[in-house]
Amino acid sequence: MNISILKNAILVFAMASYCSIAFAEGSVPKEIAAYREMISDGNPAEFDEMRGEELWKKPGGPNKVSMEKCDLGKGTGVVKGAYAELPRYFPDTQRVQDLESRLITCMTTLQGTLESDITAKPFGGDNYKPEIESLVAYVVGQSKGVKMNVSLKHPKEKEAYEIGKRVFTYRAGPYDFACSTCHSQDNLRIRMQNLQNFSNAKDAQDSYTTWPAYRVSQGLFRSFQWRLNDCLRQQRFPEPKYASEVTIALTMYMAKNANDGVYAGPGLKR
Amino acid sequence: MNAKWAVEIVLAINLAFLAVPAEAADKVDAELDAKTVAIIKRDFRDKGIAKVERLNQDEVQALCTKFLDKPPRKDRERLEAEQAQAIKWPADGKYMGDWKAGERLAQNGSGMTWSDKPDAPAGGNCYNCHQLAAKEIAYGTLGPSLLHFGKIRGNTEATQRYAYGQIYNAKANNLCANMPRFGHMSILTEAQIKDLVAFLMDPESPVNKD
Amino acid sequence: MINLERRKALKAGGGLGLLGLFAAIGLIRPGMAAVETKLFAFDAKSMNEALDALGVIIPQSSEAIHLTVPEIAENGAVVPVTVLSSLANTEQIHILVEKNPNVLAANFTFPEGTESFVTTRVKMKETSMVIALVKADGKFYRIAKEVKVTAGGCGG
Amino acid sequence: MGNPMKIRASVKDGVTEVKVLMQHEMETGLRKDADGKLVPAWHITEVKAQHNGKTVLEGQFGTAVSKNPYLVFRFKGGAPGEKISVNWVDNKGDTRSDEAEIS
Repeated sequence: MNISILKNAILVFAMASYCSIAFAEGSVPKEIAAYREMISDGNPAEFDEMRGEELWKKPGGPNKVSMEKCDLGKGTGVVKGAYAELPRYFPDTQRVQDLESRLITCMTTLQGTLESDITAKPFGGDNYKPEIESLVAYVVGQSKGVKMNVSLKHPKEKEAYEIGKRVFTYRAGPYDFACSTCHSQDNLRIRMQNLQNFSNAKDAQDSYTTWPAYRVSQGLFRSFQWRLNDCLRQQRFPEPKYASEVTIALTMYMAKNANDGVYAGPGLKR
Repeated sequence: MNAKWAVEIVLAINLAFLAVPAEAADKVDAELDAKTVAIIKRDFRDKGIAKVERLNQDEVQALCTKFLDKPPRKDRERLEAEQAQAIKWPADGKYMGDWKAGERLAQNGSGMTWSDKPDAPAGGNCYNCHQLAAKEIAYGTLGPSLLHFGKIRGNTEATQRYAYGQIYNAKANNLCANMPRFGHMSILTEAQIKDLVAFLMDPESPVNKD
Repeated sequence: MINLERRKALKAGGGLGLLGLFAAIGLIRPGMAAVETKLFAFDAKSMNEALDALGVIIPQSSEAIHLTVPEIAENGAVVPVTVLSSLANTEQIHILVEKNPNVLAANFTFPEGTESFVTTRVKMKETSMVIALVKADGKFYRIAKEVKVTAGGCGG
Repeated sequence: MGNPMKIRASVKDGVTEVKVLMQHEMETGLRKDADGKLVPAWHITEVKAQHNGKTVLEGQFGTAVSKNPYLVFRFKGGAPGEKISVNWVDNKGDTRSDEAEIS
């Protein structure tokens, strides 16, 4: 078939309803919000929650023990609402732990899994779903609708918060970036994406209560540890060690600032 | 890591201890500052081209961190002057390159992360923070809009030089600015910066056309 | 409009569309199942090929088809598409993305009793027209809307 | 056998709305993996939904349907407690069927 006829036919086909849309200054955030609303139903993170629940309940690890005896801070085996109070101080480990570091504690002490086996590849990828990420999906899903209530009563909780606040403003690397470079003012964007101001309660709540999340651009469920890891990558920092104190402190700072927000994860993100 | 940067490194930990605690609260703060730095140094690891040395702050980063981007005037002016001194201006006296190459650079948000290859040239990341050409709607607002940059300011040599300097090291004019020091930190080459200047200034560039 | 006429003439004048061509060289046996026809449509690399494979000459533009797509998609990997046809006897809805490597994204057949409405999500390589092509009473109708696919920064 | 679907169906004013979320990679065959090798196409080709043994929707997917496909459709009739079943087939011949009760 003649190429020019082909081209012309396509043109005719598209012409009738084609119009170039000029975007007024204020309409872009509105359009993005409309897009997000349109994709908000049908979150594939539900599959990760399902898988996580199975993993939580079935015997696993070298000890062939389930995770049901794991204490996430609200007593042995209590999952409901646990995420809304994390990070917190745990007397048995004598340190402040976020969800992932606490899951590591349970997976190692109860199930006998080696910590290095968990932390070697903690983030999902092509045809690879680490158990800890699915467990995260299950646990956070059990706090849906619960108000964030992170405590700073224990001195170590207070200290973690203070350290997190300092890490947040630590400028370094070839770009001189700190977390606060992008996340300490209202109503800013990077490209099209809104940047949350973590010193503003509303922003901190909106953001923290919708992570972890299924990321449509990657087609994967992502944990909060992943979120921090990828932020720091784009900050041009070296890699934070998985579930390390620096990541727990940052999480504590953000979680506390989100207090009173209603937890709504797992979220669905661009 | 580039050599110039290595020379300039001042450990933040030094600064944390420099402050003489006058009261108990200050002492607690200083201890927390020191502990924070120790944790940062311990809890990161090298990955790809992003080495842990990147966490060692230079004097500018340390001062801006310590004063949450509002440093005392005296320190600020001294360091701004030092940063201005260190700008390496093009030897041929020309500030403009190819605006088309500049446009591609402005769109390109890669460079310097641990997932970037060591020999791949970095992008300019401009649209992450600035509005530039009117046709590109996916632009950030962290930095000022640069729409019609050349049209508004006039395409004079002085403006070209100003734009070159700003991209090379914006901290020479505003010590704790958000903008990375693209030349100073060897993120972009001289030729790349010239392409970006052309993208901003050239009357044919979409920044000024539409 | 000349082009439109030429396309018609091409069809009417015995010019071979893609399917006709395949049939002529023996790739399609007479009486082969409709499924085979559709497989060709899914392989189509251009709008014209897709239309040929679907046996469409020129679909009429119709306001009776409601196509809901975002004006801006924050990510091309997931673009929500809803099509609602108020045309009587709607049999099929096809969703096409003009600038995708494979133009036809999905099609749906509606038996009696099922509303001519569907929502799904498609991938888009770049800013492009999204087209809903509806077959009603044996004839084809269409509507198209543009979706801008934008470059992302960090965050989320 | 493929991974389970999530199916939700509810009836209101004589119309049943069905929402289906499938688990599938939906590889286009155009994507390259980390080593630069093409990942072969792998996608659902056909979907069929039935109510009381009667087909209520038939669909065919190309490679451009998003990963973990999502589908919403509506049909007349249906009553609480009745079953909706959904079945898909992919280009490798894999298949999956699940059902849900109308609420």
